[in-house]
Amino acid sequence: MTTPQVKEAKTSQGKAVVNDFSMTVATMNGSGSQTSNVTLLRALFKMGIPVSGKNLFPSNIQGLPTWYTIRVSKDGYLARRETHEVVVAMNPDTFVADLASVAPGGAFFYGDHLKFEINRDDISVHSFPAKLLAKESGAPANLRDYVANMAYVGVLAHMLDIDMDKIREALEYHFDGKEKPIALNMGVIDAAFAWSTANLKKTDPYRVEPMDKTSGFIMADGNTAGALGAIFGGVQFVAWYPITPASSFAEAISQNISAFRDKEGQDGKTYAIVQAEDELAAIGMTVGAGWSGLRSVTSTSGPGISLMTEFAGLAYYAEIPVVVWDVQRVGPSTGLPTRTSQGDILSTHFLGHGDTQQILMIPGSAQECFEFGWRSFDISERMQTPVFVMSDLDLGMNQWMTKPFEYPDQPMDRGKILWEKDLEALKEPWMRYKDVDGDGVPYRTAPGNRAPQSAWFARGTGHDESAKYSERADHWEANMDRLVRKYQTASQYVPAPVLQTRAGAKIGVIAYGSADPAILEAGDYLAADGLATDYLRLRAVPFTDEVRDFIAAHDKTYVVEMNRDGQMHKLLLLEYPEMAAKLSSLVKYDGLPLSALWVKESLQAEEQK
Amino acid sequence: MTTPQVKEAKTSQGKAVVNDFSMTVATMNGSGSQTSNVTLLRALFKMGIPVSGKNLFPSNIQGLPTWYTIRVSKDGYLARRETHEVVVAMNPDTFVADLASVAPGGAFFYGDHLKFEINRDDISVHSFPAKLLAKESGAPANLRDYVANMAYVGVLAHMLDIDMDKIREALEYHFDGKEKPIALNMGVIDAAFAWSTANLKKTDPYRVEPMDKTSGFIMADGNTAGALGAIFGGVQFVAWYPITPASSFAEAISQNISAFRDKEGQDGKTYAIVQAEDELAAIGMTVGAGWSGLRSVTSTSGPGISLMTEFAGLAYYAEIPVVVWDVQRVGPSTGLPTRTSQGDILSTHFLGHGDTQQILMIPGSAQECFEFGWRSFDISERMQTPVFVMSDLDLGMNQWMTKPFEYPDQPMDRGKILWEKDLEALKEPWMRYKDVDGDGVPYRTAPGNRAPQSAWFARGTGHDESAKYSERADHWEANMDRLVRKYQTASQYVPAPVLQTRAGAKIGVIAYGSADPAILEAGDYLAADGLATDYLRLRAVPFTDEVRDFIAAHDKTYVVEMNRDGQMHKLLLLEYPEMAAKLSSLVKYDGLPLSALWVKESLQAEEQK
Amino acid sequence: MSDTTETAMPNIQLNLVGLSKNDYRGAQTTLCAGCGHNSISNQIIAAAYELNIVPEDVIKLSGIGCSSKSPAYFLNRSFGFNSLHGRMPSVATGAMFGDHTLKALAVSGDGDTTNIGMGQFKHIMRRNAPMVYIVENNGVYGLTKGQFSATAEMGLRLKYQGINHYFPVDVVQEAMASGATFVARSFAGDANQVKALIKAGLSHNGLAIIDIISPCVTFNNNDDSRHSYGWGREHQEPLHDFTYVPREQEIQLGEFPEGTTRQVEMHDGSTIVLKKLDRDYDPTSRAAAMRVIEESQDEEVLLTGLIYVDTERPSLTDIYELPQGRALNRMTDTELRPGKDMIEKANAMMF
Amino acid sequence: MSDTTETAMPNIQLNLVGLSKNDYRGAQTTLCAGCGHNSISNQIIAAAYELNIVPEDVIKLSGIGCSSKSPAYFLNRSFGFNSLHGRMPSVATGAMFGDHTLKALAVSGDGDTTNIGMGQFKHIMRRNAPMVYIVENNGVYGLTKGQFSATAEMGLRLKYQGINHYFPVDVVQEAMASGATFVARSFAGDANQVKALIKAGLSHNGLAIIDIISPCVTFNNNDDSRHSYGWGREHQEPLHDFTYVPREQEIQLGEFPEGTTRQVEMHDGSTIVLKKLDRDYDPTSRAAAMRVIEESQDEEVLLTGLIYVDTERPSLTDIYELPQGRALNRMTDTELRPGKDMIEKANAMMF
Ligand SMILES: Cc1ncc(C[n+]2csc(CCOP(=O)(O)OP(=O)(O)O)c2C)c(N)n1
Ligand SMILES: Cc1ncc(C[n+]2csc(CCOP(=O)(O)OP(=O)(O)O)c2C)c(N)n1
Ligand code: SF4
Ligand code: SF4
Ligand SMILES: [Mg+2]
Ligand SMILES: [Mg+2]
Repeated sequence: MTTPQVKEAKTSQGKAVVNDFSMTVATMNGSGSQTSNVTLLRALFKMGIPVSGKNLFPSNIQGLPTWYTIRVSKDGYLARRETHEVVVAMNPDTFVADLASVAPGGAFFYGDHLKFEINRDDISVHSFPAKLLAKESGAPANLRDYVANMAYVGVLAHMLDIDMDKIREALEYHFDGKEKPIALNMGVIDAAFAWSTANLKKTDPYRVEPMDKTSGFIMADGNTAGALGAIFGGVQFVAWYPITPASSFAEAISQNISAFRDKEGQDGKTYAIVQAEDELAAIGMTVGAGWSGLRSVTSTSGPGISLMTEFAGLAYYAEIPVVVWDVQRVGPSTGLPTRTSQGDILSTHFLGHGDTQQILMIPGSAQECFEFGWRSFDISERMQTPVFVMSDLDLGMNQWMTKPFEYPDQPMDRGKILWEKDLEALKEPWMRYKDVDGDGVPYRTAPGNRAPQSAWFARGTGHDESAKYSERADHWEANMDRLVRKYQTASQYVPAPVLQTRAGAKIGVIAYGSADPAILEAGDYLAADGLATDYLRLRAVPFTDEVRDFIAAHDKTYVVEMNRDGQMHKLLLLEYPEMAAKLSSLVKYDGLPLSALWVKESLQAEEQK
Repeated sequence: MTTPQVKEAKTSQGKAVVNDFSMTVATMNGSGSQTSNVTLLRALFKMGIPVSGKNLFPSNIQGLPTWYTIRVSKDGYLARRETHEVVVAMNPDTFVADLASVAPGGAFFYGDHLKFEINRDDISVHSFPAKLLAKESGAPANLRDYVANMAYVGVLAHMLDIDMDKIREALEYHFDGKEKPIALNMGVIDAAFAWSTANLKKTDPYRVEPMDKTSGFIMADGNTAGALGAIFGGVQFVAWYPITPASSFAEAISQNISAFRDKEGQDGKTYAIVQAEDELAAIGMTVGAGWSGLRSVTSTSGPGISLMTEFAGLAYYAEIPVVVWDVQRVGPSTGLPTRTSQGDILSTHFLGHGDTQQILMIPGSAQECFEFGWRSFDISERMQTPVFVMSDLDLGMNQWMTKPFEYPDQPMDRGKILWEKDLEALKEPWMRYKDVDGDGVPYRTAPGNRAPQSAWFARGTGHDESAKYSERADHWEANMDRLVRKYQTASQYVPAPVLQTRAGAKIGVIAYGSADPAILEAGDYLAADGLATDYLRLRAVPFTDEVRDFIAAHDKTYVVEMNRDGQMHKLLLLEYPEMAAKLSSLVKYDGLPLSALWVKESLQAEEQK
Repeated sequence: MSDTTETAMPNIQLNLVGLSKNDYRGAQTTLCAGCGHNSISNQIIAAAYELNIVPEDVIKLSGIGCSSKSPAYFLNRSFGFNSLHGRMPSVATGAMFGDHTLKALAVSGDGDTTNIGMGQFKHIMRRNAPMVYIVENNGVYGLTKGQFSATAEMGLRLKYQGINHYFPVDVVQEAMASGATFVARSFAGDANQVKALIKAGLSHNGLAIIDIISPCVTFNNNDDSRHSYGWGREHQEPLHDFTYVPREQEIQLGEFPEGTTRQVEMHDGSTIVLKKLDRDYDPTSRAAAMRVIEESQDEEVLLTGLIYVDTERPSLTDIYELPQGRALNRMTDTELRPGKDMIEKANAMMF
Repeated sequence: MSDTTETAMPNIQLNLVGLSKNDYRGAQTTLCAGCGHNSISNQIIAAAYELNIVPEDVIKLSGIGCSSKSPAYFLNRSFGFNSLHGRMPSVATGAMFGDHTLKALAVSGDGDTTNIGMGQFKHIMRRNAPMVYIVENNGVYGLTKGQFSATAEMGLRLKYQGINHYFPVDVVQEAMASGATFVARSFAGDANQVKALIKAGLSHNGLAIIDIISPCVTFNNNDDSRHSYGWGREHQEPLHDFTYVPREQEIQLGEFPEGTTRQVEMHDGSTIVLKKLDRDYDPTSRAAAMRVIEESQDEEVLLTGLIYVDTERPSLTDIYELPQGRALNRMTDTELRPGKDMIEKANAMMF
């Protein structure tokens, strides 16, 4: 190989594509590549370039193909793209497909231990001696396999112009300042950078440049964000059972709560976290804690939601506040445990036999995960009912560029709970299930209250206003009617949708959750193509008036979502049957995050029908 | 007391109301009154008079108020009526309310051990010495309390003109011809009849007369009927967990299957029935058995349905035939365990996280319970998916006059199952999840099949057409699309609705299940009041074309059902959003069977809006 | 049973916290006359009254079943939760964190605990949640009309149910296997022992399993059934005479002569005095407990008494290092929500 | 482990049913290199091959977890069902009725079995369902990345999980309490014993629990952890030397000299020969089994071998009086549907 003036060669290309491409690293899981990938991601973010990182991983622990995609977007588009301009191949099992996946004109890098034929000439192809570099960097033999992946960080840093200082910063963050691992990894990166400088010639146009588009942003995954939000929400009790992709929500609470909540001189903890034996027990514990006056939350995914059905009905009917954090993955059944979905909307809203209407909150960004982390407690305690926060794998586990978390703008709302002095102040005798305020929400007391007559007996069976057992038809009906009123009241408390409007738009788009970036991006493309759309991002069920107005105001509204049956579309139909003709469903349910291209093309195709 | 010519006194009244009233007996549960009540019911039925019997019982075992209502209707109306013309009070705890409940002009009977003030003079009131009669009949001391209730049978027999031979026949049936208990009970009845003849004077107009309106009918409860249907359907495996009001379904299979299925010289049983440790295990066993090629069924009620959610999703997705018999009771939660409801429609149709659409079959009579008992296996095996039979407490546990059970008019449909010789005959290699016929339904094999390559690995995770594990997006989507096709195919197999039309009707009524008698009766009243209605009784979800046509053909269609949220109305809205404006929801959810009066008045009230 | 007459007495007796026995009662029972569960409710009432417990200091929990209905029939002034079938342990586990200074008293049935509830039953014992867990054990499902439960003996024949073919669950053996720290068995027909064990259980800091054979007179009370009054009376074999001595009351030495008794000091300072009967049984030995349980199965006796106790192991709420004597559910917003400055820290954690 | 080399041999060895070992393999494992579960899969393959089982005569079942994935990696020619987390026992129970002439072989994990699956695990043992039930026990949830399972020892500390505070579940003790009729423990590091026990289990007519300590090399393999290779190798204490003698093969008397062995005859005519080690252990005695289990807990040893066997109790499918050698799922319509005349009888039952 020659040693050309690489720097010049790269930058002198006229058609440079700066800060606008996707790169994918193909590795095996359990091979330590995650450190390399997030290091790249962080370094780019710290260079001020909008980025998003998405991990496509298999449902096992070690040895199967995994892809990590980083989208670099000067325009701040963060959705998944369907093309990859830069691809790094480290896994023999997928080499052929990875090579094929590079967009024409793109760049392909691979570890030189992979011996495959290169059958493309429309892209730049480079191999690099990953294992050798790991060895030469002086890493101890037993760690070499792990740090070998750092080689591509160094190579890419050189070939894409990633700032090495930022890479170091990223490693420092990752290893919490511990110099040993930082040096170990940085050693390989430096070696690779040097090797690349010496050996590789840039022939593709993709590169990065510092900009200032990430200041005022942080990068976070939704699960950690939600966990921190819960901590700021004063969470007191967590019961959970491990399940992908929800585990990291509860684990992030465990790992971080002490730092935020344990204060000097405090006489004990203000919280308890229990790993339950299964989801039935997790929700049962959460319900018990909610009944006893604690802010309590459990986290799970679809299979766990299914197992929580009976308790969800009990909590709805006995009016116990609990928060359930559902990080959705692909179902039905065990499905695709490591793929993303919005498939639990319908079943969760109707969760429980008999007539139930559960409240859903749907965050659309990591920042909102934080916000809903605390706000879900307020709503749940205010309404005395379960609140299901519907996150998903993409939002929960991937790295999102997001606005910084904001300190709660409202004091904690503990709802209508009465302690001794409150009861004393009452004029009328307190009755657990009486609709004193006409909003359907009764007053409650909690164990430990020593006031006479403060105790009540919670049950899932028919009861009168005093919570006494009753099989009377009129008691039952009156109580069920009150629950409807309560649900109506809830629409005043749940977060209103977020609106994005364009002048003259006659077409509306409704979407929610992690679909957000793809919709935003697609909206720009559609507008560029001459089709102005307005966009309403739902953030809760029940719907608020804005939703009705939005649908009414548009000739046609597309409900875009990631499930097969158009589940939110269905709920909208049920709420607004009179506007049924205006509502159209667009669905994608292959387990991958939505892409703007798909949204744009599907919508255009529908419009052309 | 005088001994007037009672017989004459009664029949000589000009305004006699013959075979058209309701009578209610108020007792305590666990007091043995059920024998008395069904004896009355049977005797009336054997006199040729259309009757229905409904038991309103509490959720405990002994000592709480229980009411048994027999409706006697020369017109063959079998719904619950809201008035009771003849009331028998045997329970001090409800005496006052029972007395108040008698329709003006009606008759009130009570055991003379109840000492209460009689504050009404608009009805006939009679006391009778129940305990004394039991004693004088010669019943042994330890049984006297039980047989005391027979006293009202004798009194009513006399006062209402019930045929004493038919009463004896009824007892003979009840005690399976065992002379001792028959004599014991008949002794009290005879004594009471004689005492009544000697002491009571008929002053109310209500009485019965033989007619011939019950020939060609039987009386049956839906649970027993369904159980027998399952036996005729060749049921091979039952797993169940006790729950009111479903227990008697599985128990009736247990108690009767041997008589129908064990044949002389047979080398073993053709079935197995397992009482599982809970509903999760019950459905799990049923799924295991369904997978292994057996016709398998489990029975439960709402709480059990909730617990079956995860398995319902697995069976839907792995395509395992199982039948779940849901005898609905009032929910949400434990609710009113001994009251009837149609409240599980929505949650069962969507049962399972992710995108699921479950098939529901909804019987509307005991005869249909029998039919769906066998037909549900045919559909479930044909479609390779769970089938939920949505019965309810009223239909399942009460006595219904119904057409006799009919022998299955079709041979058993085992669906697309391949054994060794079938596989041999195939031209293409068999693949478990391949849509060979374009109807969405693949071919399956069952354990024990020794043909090479017949084995497959069932799983709830993503799989390709060969049932091999796959996380590929295209595999997942293709499979989910096939499941939609399969669901569409199901509408060709599920029972079509039943139609009742009236000339010139512009208003339609859609109802289902145990609402049937009230709708039929209300239709007559409405017609008499000048409002002709057509009536479509749904028998399944997915809907068949008849449903669309029906809604389309009427100006307005009322969906009448027994739940709060108008659950079937919602499913119809989702299926026919373009006709949303034509659909109206009428709901009652107080746990009592529908009455024709309520249906008529609610519908009229809506029409007048 | 004798309780009912007591209320009729003109002079109402008040206990040390100034309450009469009436203050410990609940609603009128709706269970069958003669049901073992009613006797147990009466002993719960008596035990709480005699222990001078303030009812508001107790939470009562249950699942679903006749047995699980009974919390409505005692301690009206206590908060209660009649939860889901088989799921009381999880609800109880969460509930006890609300105010861990309260005592938790749970009642369940054999079906509720050993059939549908087996998993939660086993796991709450592993966690040593501080709670008295009474299993009202009748071998059948009373409320659904007499089907076999998992504690029904093999070979039991019931009129409508046929024969039970499955190996029975032995509640105390399960408790031992799962590390319960207080394991006792009793018989509803032995009111005194039931009461003494409940008192001891309420003094225990950890999970106290009390398996009480409580006949279902309606569905499983034939003399040859292991859960009948008849069989219980015939086959009961107490491990010891059991006396509960409250903290306040000093033990009279003469009362329990040297060598014939063992004493176990409970967490709250009370003492259990076990008077030897046939043998000298040491309830702090796991091995001894396992042995007598196994023997009682072989010999088909109804072994009753305190089978095992471990007063050392920390309870669930101990492990969680909750504030001393302060309830979580009384924490102020300021204690629960990190200060405004902390939001910086949260954001800094991200990148 | 040595299996992999065997396939490379030029002369493929066929067993008595004419199959090579390859016919017993499954798909390529996706578990971690070194995972104990892989060794067990290999021994299942070897046992089935050596027992001359036709793979089509086996159904294989599992729940969810790394362990529960493993049925995909053996016996490709057998029907299999990878069911739901913790619910394998119920699926297996139903499945074995389809064709009760088949052998059922189930694999589960400690989380699958003793956490979420505790209830079903206990109840399938009570029913004595004829099945080999292997628990691949590593003390953690492998597939969800290393959280504690219920078999983790108290005090175990893991990097991201902190300390386990709960009383551990002992699988074999649970099996004894629930009346399992074949109870064994082994260690994935002891391939021979694992294989011999699987063979014996497959010869048993009833539920055979085989608890195999199967290290998770990724999340719980520190030498001081009870589920590590290191600890297992250090602390394994076999109850006996275990030899499985198939029916076809006569026992050579000289091979097992009088007095030093015990023999247990299995349902299918095979024999298990137990050679005494330190003690003369009688695996047909419940009391002995309970004792050694309790002792092994106290002494912190990994007791392995056949702990208990009862060859007499009828299995679940025996109880149900199914046809001899004929499968329910092969019944004809005529056998299943009552004749036309029977409809009269049904109607006559009504009134
Ligand atoms: C999920 C669910 N399944 C079934 C039932 C019906 N059910 C109510 S009580 C009961 C059994 C109770 O038995 P046990 O716990 O022994 O109490 P007992 O009535 O004998 O005191 C059952 C099965 C229910 N309420 N919930
Ligand atoms: C209902 C449900 N909850 C949670 C999960 C997530 N999950 C998958 S495997 C597993 C634990 C498996 O542990 P174990 O049985 O010990 O198997 P191992 O991986 O250790 O072999 C869990 C919690 C799930 N699949 N389903
Ligand atoms: S049915 Fe049995 S358990 Fe229930 S209340 Fe009656 S006697 Fe007690
Ligand atoms: S994570 Fe543990 S249990 Fe799972 S495959 Fe790897 S070593 Fe085995
Ligand atoms: Mg019971
Ligand atoms: Mg494990």
